[in-house]
Amino acid sequence: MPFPCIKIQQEDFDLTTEINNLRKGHKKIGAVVAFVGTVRDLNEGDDIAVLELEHYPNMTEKALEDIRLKAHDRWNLQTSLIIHRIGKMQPCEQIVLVAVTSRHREEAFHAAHFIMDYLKTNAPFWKKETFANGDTHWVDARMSDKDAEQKWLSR
Amino acid sequence: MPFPCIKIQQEDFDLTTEINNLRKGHKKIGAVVAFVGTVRDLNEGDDIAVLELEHYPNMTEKALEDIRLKAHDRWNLQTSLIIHRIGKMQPCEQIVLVAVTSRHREEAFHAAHFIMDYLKTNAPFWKKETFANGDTHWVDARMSDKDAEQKWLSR
Amino acid sequence: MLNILYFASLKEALGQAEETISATEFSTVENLINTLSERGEQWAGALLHNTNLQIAVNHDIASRDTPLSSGDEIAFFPPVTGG
Amino acid sequence: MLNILYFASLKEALGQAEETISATEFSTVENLINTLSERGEQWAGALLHNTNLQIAVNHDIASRDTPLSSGDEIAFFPPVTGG
Repeated sequence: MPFPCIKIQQEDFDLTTEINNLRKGHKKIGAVVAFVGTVRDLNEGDDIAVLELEHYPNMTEKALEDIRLKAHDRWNLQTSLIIHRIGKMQPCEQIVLVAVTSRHREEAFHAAHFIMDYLKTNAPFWKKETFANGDTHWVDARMSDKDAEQKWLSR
Repeated sequence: MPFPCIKIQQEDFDLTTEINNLRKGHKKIGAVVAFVGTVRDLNEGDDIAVLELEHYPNMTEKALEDIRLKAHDRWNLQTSLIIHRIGKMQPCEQIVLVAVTSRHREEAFHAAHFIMDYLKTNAPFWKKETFANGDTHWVDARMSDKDAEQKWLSR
Repeated sequence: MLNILYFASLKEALGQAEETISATEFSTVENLINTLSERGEQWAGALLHNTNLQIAVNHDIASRDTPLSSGDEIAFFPPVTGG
Repeated sequence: MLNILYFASLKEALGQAEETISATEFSTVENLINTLSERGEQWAGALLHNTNLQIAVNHDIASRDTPLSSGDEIAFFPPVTGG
């Protein structure tokens, strides 16, 4: 593929542009599934002012590429793309994009879901919230994310 | 919701614009799943020159709204949108958009998949292909689409 | 009075998109199909003997035993292929 | 020589993002954790007694019994929360 399939960046992304690039030149694509994760402005009832994303440079790219290739091994896909933002973000901003293309919809739905579930538990990103009153705290990992990953093992 | 959740239209749609509208004013959204169906240029090995979408006006809107509400009954969603184009389209053009927002990703993935599976078997649209040599034929329904719908009954 | 619509390959096979039938003696869709199918082989093949026939009455998916009333809109069409 | 990285809450708790250890007597991650944890309670709590501790060796997820060689990059961090 002539464009990077993994992007770690501070700047926001444009959905139409990214999906058009992902589809370009691939005439067998019939289905595109895109997941966008956004910053909720409420977590456990407190107003979030800023969300900061820390990551582990170099390992992040490797972990995401491993997940992406696992998805391509498991399903018959055309192309795929993972964009994850780092740094500071405001409520309602886009954090992550996972986009997958395939001939038929079943594969793209499963693969995009799979990539997100594995990203959540295997890619070295950490979220830190700053509340309106200035307090900060590191977001706790959710047990349900580990469960979501485990489910793919028995499918 | 202040914008129509079902759109039947000849003109193409812009993904970024539609998703931004769908998210606007909903601060609890953490997940967006968008499915885009596109015109493959090959079907059963023949080059497709034009795809024409016929539909049943009035019933189409009702059928799609029924499916959309079924998804909202079944999962805890924030907002959802179905756009389906009608008329003539070229290979690689976008045909359909199903977009769903929710707090967490699980619901949005399932609901978008569910809506597409039901749309495929319950919304009155018919595809007619015209090949490069001028031959036309009505696309056959796929048995796998009926199977995909049935799977939701036992989940 | 019944309003009848035909779509896609069915419309082409029957050479007709829409018609109004003034008679009101049709108690069910089955009944209407039987009468329409008397018009000839083309009609019987498209309706009576068509195991893939899809039916809607007043914009809701219906079946052969759905009851009909005057003013109803009945649509006949092949399996849908949108999306 | 080993290069050691700390991330997120662990980095804050230990007041350190990165360090290089010149000794080479560490046969496994477990071994390294034991030595670092001798620095005090803060370290023992963050590493030795931390049941949620995540470990990577040379950018791959590792465990306490992963063997170490000179030149390795070892990272310690809490469970990930991206996406």
